[in-house]
Amino acid sequence: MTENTAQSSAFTAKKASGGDMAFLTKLREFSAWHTVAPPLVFFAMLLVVGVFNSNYLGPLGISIATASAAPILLVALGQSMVLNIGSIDLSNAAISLVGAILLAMTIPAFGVGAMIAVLALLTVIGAINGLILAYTHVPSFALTLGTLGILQTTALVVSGSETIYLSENRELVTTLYSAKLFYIPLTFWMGVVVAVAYWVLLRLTRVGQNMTAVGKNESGAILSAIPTKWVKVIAFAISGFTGGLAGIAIVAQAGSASASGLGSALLLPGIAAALVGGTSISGGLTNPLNVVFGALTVAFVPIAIQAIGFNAAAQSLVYGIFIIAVVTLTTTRTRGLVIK
Amino acid sequence: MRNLSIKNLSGPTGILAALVVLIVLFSLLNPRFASVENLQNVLFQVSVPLIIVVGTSLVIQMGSIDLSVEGVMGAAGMAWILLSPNTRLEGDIGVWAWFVALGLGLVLGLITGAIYAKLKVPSFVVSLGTWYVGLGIAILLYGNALLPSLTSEALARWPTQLTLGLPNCFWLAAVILAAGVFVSHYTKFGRGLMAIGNNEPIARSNGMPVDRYKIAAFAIAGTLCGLAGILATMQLGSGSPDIGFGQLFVVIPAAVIGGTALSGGEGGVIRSAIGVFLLIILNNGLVLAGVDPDYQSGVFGMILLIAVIAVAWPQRGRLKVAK
Amino acid sequence: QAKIEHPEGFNPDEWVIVASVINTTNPYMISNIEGAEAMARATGIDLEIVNSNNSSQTSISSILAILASGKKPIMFVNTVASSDAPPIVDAVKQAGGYVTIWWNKPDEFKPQHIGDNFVAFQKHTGVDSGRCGAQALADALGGKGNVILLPGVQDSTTSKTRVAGFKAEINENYPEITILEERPSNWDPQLGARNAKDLIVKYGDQINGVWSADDGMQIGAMQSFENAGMLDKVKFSSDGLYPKTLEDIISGRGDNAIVGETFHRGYMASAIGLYTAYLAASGQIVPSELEDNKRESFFKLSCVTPANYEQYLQYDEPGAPDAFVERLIETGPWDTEPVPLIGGGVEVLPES
Amino acid sequence: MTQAYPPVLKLTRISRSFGKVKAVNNVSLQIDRGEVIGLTGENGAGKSTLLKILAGIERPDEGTMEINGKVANFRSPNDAFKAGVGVVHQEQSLFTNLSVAENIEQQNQSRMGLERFGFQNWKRINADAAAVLKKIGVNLDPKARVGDLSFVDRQMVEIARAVCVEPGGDGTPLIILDEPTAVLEQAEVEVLEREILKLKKFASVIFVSHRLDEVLRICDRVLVMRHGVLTSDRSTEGVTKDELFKAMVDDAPTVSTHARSSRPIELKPAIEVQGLTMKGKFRDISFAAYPGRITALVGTNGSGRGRIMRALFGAEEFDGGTIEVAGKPVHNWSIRKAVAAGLAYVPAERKVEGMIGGYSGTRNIALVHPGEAARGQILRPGKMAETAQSWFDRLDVNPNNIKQPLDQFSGGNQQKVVLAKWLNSSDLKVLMLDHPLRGLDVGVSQAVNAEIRKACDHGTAVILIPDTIEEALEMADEIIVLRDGQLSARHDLSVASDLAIKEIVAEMV
Ligand SMILES: Nc1ncnc2c1ncn2[C@@H]1O[C@H](COP(=O)(O)OP(=O)(O)OP(=O)(O)O)[C@@H](O)[C@H]1O
Ligand SMILES: Nc1ncnc2c1ncn2[C@@H]1O[C@H](COP(=O)(O)OP(=O)(O)OP(=O)(O)O)[C@@H](O)[C@H]1O
Ligand SMILES: [Mg+2]
Ligand SMILES: [Mg+2]
Repeated sequence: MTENTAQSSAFTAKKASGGDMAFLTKLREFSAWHTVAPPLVFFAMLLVVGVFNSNYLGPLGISIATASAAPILLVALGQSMVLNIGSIDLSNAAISLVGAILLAMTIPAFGVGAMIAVLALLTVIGAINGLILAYTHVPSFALTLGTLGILQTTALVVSGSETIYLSENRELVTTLYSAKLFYIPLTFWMGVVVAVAYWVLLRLTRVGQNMTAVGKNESGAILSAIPTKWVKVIAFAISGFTGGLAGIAIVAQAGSASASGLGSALLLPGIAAALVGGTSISGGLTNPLNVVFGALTVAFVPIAIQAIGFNAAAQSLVYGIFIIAVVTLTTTRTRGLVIK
Repeated sequence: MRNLSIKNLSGPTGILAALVVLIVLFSLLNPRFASVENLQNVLFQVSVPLIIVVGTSLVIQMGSIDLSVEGVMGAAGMAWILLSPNTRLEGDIGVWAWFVALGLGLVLGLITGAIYAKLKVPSFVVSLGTWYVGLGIAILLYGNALLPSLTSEALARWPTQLTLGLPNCFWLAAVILAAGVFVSHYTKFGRGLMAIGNNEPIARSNGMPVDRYKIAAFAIAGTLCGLAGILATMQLGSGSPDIGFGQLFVVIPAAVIGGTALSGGEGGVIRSAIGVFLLIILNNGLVLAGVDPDYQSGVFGMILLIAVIAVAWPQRGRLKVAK
Repeated sequence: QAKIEHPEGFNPDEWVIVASVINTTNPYMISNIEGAEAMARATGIDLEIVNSNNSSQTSISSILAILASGKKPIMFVNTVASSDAPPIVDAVKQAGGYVTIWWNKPDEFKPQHIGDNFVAFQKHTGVDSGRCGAQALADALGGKGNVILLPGVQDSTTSKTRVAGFKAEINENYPEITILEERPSNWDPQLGARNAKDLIVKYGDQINGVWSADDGMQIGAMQSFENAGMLDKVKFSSDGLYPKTLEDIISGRGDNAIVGETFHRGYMASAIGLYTAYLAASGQIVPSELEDNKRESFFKLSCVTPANYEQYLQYDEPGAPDAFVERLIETGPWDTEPVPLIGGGVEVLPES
Repeated sequence: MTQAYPPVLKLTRISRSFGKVKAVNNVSLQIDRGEVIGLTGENGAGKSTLLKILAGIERPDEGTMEINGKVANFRSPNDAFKAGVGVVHQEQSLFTNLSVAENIEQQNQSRMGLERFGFQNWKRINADAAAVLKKIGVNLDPKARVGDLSFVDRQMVEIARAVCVEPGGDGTPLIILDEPTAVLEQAEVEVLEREILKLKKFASVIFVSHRLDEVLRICDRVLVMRHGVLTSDRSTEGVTKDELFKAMVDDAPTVSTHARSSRPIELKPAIEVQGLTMKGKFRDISFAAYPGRITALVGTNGSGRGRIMRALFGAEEFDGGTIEVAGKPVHNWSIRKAVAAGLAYVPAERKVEGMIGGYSGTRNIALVHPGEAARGQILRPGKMAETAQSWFDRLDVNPNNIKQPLDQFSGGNQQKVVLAKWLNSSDLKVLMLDHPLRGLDVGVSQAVNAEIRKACDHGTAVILIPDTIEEALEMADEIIVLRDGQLSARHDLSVASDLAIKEIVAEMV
């Protein structure tokens, strides 16, 4: 999806210096900006809210922000791994919801074993997405839209349209949410660990290197004998796996799960978080560590709105404006990258 | 570069074939599917997404995406009904309601386009933002007074009334569709969008007013969403901020299935339109076939998968790039 | 204009009244808000409205945001989904507040188990609502005919109980009424309209009656039947008696198409919920000492027909919410007409 | 040259820098009516940048520019176009999803008088395009989709587009061709040369090329740039290649003549094909490539060389025939198997297929054969940098910055890195190169050729698709000639003493 030839860099470089808005040109020239922007923007928001309500500057603010961010973060991490290879996974939020339901059903009986089994299953589901993409060349958007539908049904049918409530082994998962380390719930730490892991994967392993290569220039990758099919399968498997972790975070928070309950609206926030975290929607560019702050920002927007005390009816409007403002500040504007 | 270029993944032939297969299938499952009422019913249902998809595909052809559909529809629809004869009994300004509502759509589109083109923010997120902005406007307009519904029979009936056997709302959609085809094939602007989608840097280096084209495309999309919002409100007979609910996940898939590659530069209005028909008929057929509601979205997904795979299969190749 | 005398040692400034609604445009939600406003006026305590925007996550996050303000919440929550209840209750408990949940919670998640901070779970029983609709519709059809059903969101308890009630009533008392098909329409008027249209095509004039799980979807459905020119041949019944529905009943739209409704008001729900929570917060009741059906409570809803709707008009007069709160304060949360407590526990679905 | 007219182009003290790089440094020159000017210089000398300034793509930092006597400061490519400057860019700049006609008429629809409403008059567009194509003697269907054309046809479309310019008044068009011949084959180059001489009649031409004899053959005057500076500007009469070399590079390259490997043919072939066939592209191709020998595939474009090579590399399915690597026949052949078996392929379309532009040199080199730089899956950044650095030094890649994204390098240096990527393999059996010197200057070409030979001497079999037959003669031990998909002749140069170019051309067409 990206045209990033030397030539294009020449042209857009000119564009930059011929720039539209002075300060944005500055941003663009300060190429490191997109790596520092996500954290900066998040803490700026925190500060602003803190002005209205000092409690947010303390541990409380952090713990609330992180608590609500955890599921979004995990979904976003999976999504950014897929975006990084130049595809998109519309089904990963649905995967996490199915995951949450399965977990809620199986944990009472099998405890930790259930978690492992479910994670494995969801990883396979993700991998299947990848396989179909790799071997049929269906555009991932259409493909995962199809799987999305199937998973929605799965969620309904598996849960028997009921809300599955964890009675046995409840604390086994809920502690992940209630137990805090430095005021931050374990579910969020889980996300942080995963982010670090994926960072390492992308920067320090061949698979990771190949993934980014595919995202930057698939033709080049193919002719460099990169196993592009595997790369795709793995990326989507990762998306499925991370979706499963998101499922755990959901169950941990709700102590129950249902097809239209918590986690049923994670798709768009997830993608938004990935983008706010500096991931390029055209592929070949992501930094899992920044996605952490992307997720925090996206999750914090509604909190901020509530905390600043906007009228309930005005909240959607403000939310929209926030999102645009935030992304305007955080988008990657690397030289030669065509913004789509 | 031959087999390396991202080929339009589904020729209109492929998608048309898929459509025909569906129609035959559903007709077998339930004879009423092929009835005249159902034809009118389907045309009634496609008209709103058809109008939207014209704008959507213009935007996607240049490699961008517009998620703001539902929000813009809500805002425009709400503005329109509140300014038309409705049960809240105040604020009827007659035909001006149309101008205001469409203007609202236009402005929202302009905003999206301007932020995208000038501030270089990915259209995906900008339009996600304007989605909520539009929704917010709708909610504020709605306030907490009682639900406004059309009092003018003429307006409420217009969409369903038949002209030459087809419902008016479809004729409206057809006109928009024709205009869309014209724009994208017979205007410098339309071709420009294709060029931008194919290779933006070159478009710039050829001195094409890329930013202006981008903004214009989003403005058109916004206006059309506005129109769709009005039409949907008419069809429902009463206003709701969520009037556009679910439309986004009809029009974008429709465009994609129709072969308008999200990477831009491929596909076209007609193909997307076929995509719309495919999706709407799919849903309509599933209901008529009496598929268990629990399984509806699943069956939907399955058929969608099979359709796109069938269409993409022939284009497989070693050096094929699949995003 | 009611005014509450706070008991000794209760300082209103330490508290905040919170009403969490699913959105701000559905007439029922708007009514929820009105009830909360009335309560706030009566108690002189600040009010915070939480707009969940139909998203569980937003709902929970926003509630957390309010808890961060430092004040202790007296809270009414109309949950987006059952699974929201536990995290919300936990948060309120930690903040030392008191919450009443309305409509949705997991059955196994009981106030009795959680403690005093989860004051009560309250609802109008869906089964009764379904039965009301069934009776009205079936009687209007003279006990014979074919009906279609438009349930709400598939996995919502509210919708499922209402559907179960409807079916049970039909099975038990109206052998000659056939249910042709049910098409869940997600509480969405347009989806209601679309499904209705498809079913019209499918069954044509076989359809004699339409039941919807709430008025929103019925509004959509009626539009489709009107467009198909069948509005005066088909009867409708549903739940909620929205203002729009009331108009249609009064105007006798489509040859008195609407034959049955249920009456209950959002402001009554929020007022009862908040008042119960307030009583707990101000120490006037100790939840753990209440009998179970006051912790998991069913409140009455009334069957409305074109014959008797007038008697409910009073509750939509301007100022009705304040009037209701006034009586609520006199008679207590469990004995206020027209929505007194009628039972409790977990709603059991009748066999059908 | 009559001086009645103002000069077509007059540059005074033009400069343009990118960051530290002074791409164009204080250049002054003048071009008169009907002149054909050759412009040459090393990769990165600043030629393209200078031309981009003329074309209104880049803006000069300093200096003034006059076109047909009018001072010109172009704000956009359109201004340049309207002033009568038509450009064929070095990198192809066509819209692959649009028709030939659309691409040609892309910029100059002003001529259609419908501009104001922006309507497309397809009849008119196609007619005009057809006329232009005819004018430059190319026969292509104006309605054809550019994406479906071969590289060369696309080049022709570029030229057609450039020729469309119509300067106002009695002004003369200035046609700029940035390395147009780089992608062309012998035959097409001749077509193009004739074409340029036709242009002379109504336009002035700037013609960039690294092939000096070409320049000397068709140009009236030749300019040489070095490090952004104009180092020589003289009439082509009586200039020798060596003089130009001197102006180009600080020290004239030592033209090394390659001692043909005298290894016996009995040696086991590294790769051998029998009756290889791909319907409609090539058929019944049989030949073998031996360790330490260079086999050149020559033929006109579309002769199938590229595809044969792609088939050998597993990049395209073939319908019939067998491939044997190291004596063993291969089954369901694929790129990955090929690479595992020690094959390497340097594609003709460097930017799209040869490299990951967004990646640094370090990563590009570690992509296929990381060797030391990876333990199993785990990459070792230290080693990666080391490896990259050693290659950058060995091939002296410029700028010598292993961290810089590859697409910011000039073509020649990119090609060096692409080579390094493959050469980094511990045992390279077969090295296949499709037009490896495309767009490279003399110096870099020497360097690349040297590397190819070095690989050869280490016992790698090389299969080469050269740009020119000279190249083939210079490099190859054996030349295999293809004519429309069939093997038409083969010459073992270690036997055949002196082979005439004419002969081979005859066998090609
Ligand atoms: N957009 C740009 N940004 C930064 N540096 C650039 C840019 N364009 C060109 N350069 C640098 O300017 C110098 C001249 O580049 P240019 O492309 O003009 O050389 P050239 O003579 O055309 O080389 P070649 O023969 O390979 O085409 C090179 O060092 C190049 O790296
Ligand atoms: N599959 C392909 N994808 C992209 N480019 C290709 C492909 N096959 C050939 N080309 C390029 O297209 C041009 C013409 O290709 P074609 O196969 O018709 O002739 P060729 O003789 O195989 O190529 P060449 O000119 O290298 O001999 C050549 O530049 C070739 O490199
Ligand atoms: Mg150049
Ligand atoms: Mg070639």
